[in-house]
Amino acid sequence: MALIERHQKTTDITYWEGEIPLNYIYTVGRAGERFFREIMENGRIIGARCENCKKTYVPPRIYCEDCFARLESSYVEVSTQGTVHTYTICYRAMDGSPHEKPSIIAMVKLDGADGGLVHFLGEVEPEEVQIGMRVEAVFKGKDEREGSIFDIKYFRPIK
Amino acid sequence: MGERERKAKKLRKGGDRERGFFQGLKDESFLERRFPMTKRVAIIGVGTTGFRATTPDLSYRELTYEAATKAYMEAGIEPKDVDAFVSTAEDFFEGYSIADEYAPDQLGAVLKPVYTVPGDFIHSLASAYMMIMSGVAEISVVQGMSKASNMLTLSEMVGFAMDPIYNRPLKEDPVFIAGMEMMRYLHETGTTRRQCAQVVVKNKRNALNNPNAGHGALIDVDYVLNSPMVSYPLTEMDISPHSDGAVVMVLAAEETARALSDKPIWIRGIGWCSDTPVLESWDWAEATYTRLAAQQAYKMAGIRYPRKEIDFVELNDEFSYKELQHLEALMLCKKGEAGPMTEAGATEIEGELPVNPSGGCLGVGNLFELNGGQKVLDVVLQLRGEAGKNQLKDVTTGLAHSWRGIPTATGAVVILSN
Amino acid sequence: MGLRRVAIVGAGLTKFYRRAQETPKELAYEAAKMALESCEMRLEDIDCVVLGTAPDAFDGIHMNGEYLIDGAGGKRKPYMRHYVGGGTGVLSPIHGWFHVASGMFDTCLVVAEEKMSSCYPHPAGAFLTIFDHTTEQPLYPTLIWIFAIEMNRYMTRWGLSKRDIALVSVKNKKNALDHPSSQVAAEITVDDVLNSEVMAWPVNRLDVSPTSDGAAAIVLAAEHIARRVTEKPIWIDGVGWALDTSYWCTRDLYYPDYVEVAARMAYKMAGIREPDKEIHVAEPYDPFSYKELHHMEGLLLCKRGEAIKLLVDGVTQRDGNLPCCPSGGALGVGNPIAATGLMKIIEIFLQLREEAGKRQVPGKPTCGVAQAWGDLMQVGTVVVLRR
Amino acid sequence: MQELITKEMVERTVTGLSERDIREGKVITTTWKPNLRYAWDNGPALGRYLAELKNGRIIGKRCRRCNRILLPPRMFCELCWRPTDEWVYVKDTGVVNTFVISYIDWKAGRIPKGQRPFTPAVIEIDGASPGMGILHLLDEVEPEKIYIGMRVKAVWKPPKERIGAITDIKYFKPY
Repeated sequence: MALIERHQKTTDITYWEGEIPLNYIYTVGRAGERFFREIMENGRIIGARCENCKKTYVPPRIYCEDCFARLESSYVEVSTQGTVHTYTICYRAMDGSPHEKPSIIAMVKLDGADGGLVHFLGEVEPEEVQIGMRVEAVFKGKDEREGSIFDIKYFRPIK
Repeated sequence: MGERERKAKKLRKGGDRERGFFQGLKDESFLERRFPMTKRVAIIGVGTTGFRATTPDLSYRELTYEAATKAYMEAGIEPKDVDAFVSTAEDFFEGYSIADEYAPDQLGAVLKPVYTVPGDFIHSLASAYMMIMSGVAEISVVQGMSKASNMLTLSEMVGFAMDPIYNRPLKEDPVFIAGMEMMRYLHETGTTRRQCAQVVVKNKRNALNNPNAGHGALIDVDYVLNSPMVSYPLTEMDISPHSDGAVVMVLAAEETARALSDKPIWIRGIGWCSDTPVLESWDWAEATYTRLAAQQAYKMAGIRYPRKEIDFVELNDEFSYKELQHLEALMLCKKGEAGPMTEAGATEIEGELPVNPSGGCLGVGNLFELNGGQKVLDVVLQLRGEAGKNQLKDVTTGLAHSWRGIPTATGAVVILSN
Repeated sequence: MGLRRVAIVGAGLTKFYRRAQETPKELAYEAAKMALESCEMRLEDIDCVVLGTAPDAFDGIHMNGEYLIDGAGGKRKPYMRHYVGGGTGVLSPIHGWFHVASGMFDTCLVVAEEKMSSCYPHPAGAFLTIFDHTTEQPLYPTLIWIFAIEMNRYMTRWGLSKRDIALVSVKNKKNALDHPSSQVAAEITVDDVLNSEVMAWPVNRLDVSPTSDGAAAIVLAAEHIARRVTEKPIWIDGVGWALDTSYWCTRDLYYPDYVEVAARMAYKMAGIREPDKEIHVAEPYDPFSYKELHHMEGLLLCKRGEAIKLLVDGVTQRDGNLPCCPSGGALGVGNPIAATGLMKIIEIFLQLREEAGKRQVPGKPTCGVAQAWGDLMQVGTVVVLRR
Repeated sequence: MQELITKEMVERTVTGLSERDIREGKVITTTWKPNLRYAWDNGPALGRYLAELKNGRIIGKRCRRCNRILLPPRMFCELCWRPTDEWVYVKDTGVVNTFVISYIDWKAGRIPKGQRPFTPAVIEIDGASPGMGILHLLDEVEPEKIYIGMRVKAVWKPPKERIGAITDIKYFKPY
């Protein structure tokens, strides 16, 4: 063995506790700023269109990730309705604590876009959710919106 | 003095001038003389501490020191013979802001060329491989270490890797990403949860015969299906538990490798690739990153029919469905075939294409950035015929694959031959 | 496969700001896009991408390398990140060089990005956790302590005065006036430096480089490609890097051994025997004023303890015999850690191509060296460029 | 004169913000407080080091090959690449190798006026090999009177308050 001396008793074993104590404030960037302003002011969702690759990115970016074209002048409106591309029923929060009621998270592909949003589904029971289900965004009241992903409360099935 | 040691000593006696850094680099003919197109690189020494859920008696330094001692002993070298070192670390997994600071001491690499690759172990291996190929080093060392047990808030750390604007604010256990991916994968390929559960059963069973593995168990499919749900359709047993451990490997260029080692394991092909990290742009069913990485590795190795030419595979199975998804992405079977293949036992040790004979992440434990290290290690042991009870018969070519875990879409592949 | 000559063919740089609105991805994109445009290449011409970014603790994203993939142009490409703290920027072209020189790839996009402003209450807080968690962090050290500790040792060893060392700040901040990206360029005097507030004696406010957001990128190509892409390829002729022990208190800090080891490695590879004569322009890393002098000695550009003479005599001015930090360096242009290192590489690249505009050093330089430092006074990374 | 990267090109790339823009919400931001907590295993070397600090003693380890007494102790000598040999108690006195007078804390905030600045130093401990220093704080001395080469001695916490940490030494003072 590589060490010639080891702990011989369990009671000798110790550890040292610590943390990385930092806070963060993230700006949402040039494209993010447009995206959230559009939601806050008009309740609309925009994407960025790359004519070269025939792709519409939601959330929008200032660049096309495939061809690196600049997309800042080609933001387009996309629908607030879409399709559940995939989903899951999640039983735990990020800190590992169990949810009282499991949450439903879905990747919603918005109509007219190649991308979409990863968000909660609401007004639906877990067993009713299916891939391919049609859903629409439910926005917060205009004065409650603050420029976060939760300006969209959740997506709900289109009745 | 044994034959190998004599060779090693002779080599060392020549000193750095013989095989060290770049002499005569400006001399153009030197290029052809010293770097024929057939230059090959081999793994000539591996060392590991084994993998256990906790390692409370050793610090990260001592863990790596132990693995390094074994690797150097196997290769018949001392740290001063090594030209360059690559360590593998991610800051928040080590608990430092600049984790690479703490790499050199325990490798014997003080005041030597060392850097860190915050990627998978196979990325580091590729980096060290390129170092040898470009002539900077004749012998290089790769290190990886996991102290997963020391991270008290592991799920928050993984969650900290998500996009801070669009995904992280949901504040869900990051495993939800795997849940969503599994759902789409099952939907598109027709694979069943039962087939995924079979992966868990197989890998945990394989791990029982692997003395390095920390999470072996004998369970059945129903046990997996009935374990608590974490993120439907993913249950607790579908997720690999984590482990601690360290792996150190010694790489050498052909001539040196032959002089130092009786059983050099040759790197025939290596590839790595990243798909977009933006969840909204993922395709959710296919592991494209693995397919592209594999293509690069196959091309390099001159492999045209992977299923025929690859004898066995160690691939990333952090989640049960990932083994199936990756098996398809490696082009070892068609889309949707991996599930039925597993159910029929073709991926068992005695099957037609053994997959994860070591026990994989599900049986050995999730080692985070060291995952690839465990895979390469077990491929090397198999090819050398040192895999103990899990030894496969007549194997000559093995593939090791790794994925960087959620929420990434980055994979790496290496093909090894004896 | 074998060893091949590798050249830098294109470069891009963002403006450096204390706080940028752009996300880290957007910063990386801006630099990468400019680099590609500078050599008229498209993303599809790029075989692989190499990324340098220093602590994740600044950007505030775990596995920051993975997060940056699409912004750095790495989607569906072989993409690898490397890391040696503050030395990351100059390690970037070294790591890119492996990719191309090994014969694995023909072209490589090298991107370095840092967004420090996300970290609150102050980015310096991230440096607490670079110290040993058990034996040092409980004392709540800061990065400035360790610099001041080193500066004090350096000054005492050679009997230097703060007045002389302050000239580095004066020179670099002035040089930066001509740099398009500069964040803190200014015409200042030695007295301004000495009268600025004392942060940690012997370090004053104006001895310190600022925290910044920014990105830089270069394009590397193998010889056969480089000659087609540009008439003025700049060759990477020597690379070196070294890491010293993490027990930093056990070293005498007056001299940077790690830089010397790295420099010797790079010089040997480039066939340089007399660095002080053969190198025409240098970009030593200057996050703190004394560091430029410290590193010049480590780079063997002068004898130990004599860098100060070159500085006082004006030899390291832009029109001197050995211009050091003609860009303005970290002190003048700004210090987005990894991007600073690559900015220094870009400066040498521009100087050797004689495309540095007003910053151009006279005398048609043919050989330059860039260097960065990092970690706990541990890392030296050195690149020798020639035209 | 030719210029590859011009001011016009660079200006377009980044939008500069001030602290006020962020504080007053002129740009959209999200915030996050990560919860990053660890329990690092000490292992035999640091474990013993901390345990001895609790006893009011400093312990090092000798490497017989290079004949250094290593501080903090390690299970292996990083230069000789071999396991270290015997444990050695060293003194709690030493010499200031280099020092700082710091007016800022770890968050880069200025210390309040009138408060004594921090005076951290690298202290070469007596009994360990020359140059073998540790980082600690100095006190009970005017900052201006500290000099390189000054002899200092550890001031320990009372035994009951010690927990087995580097902070069991409150600071070093001249003696």
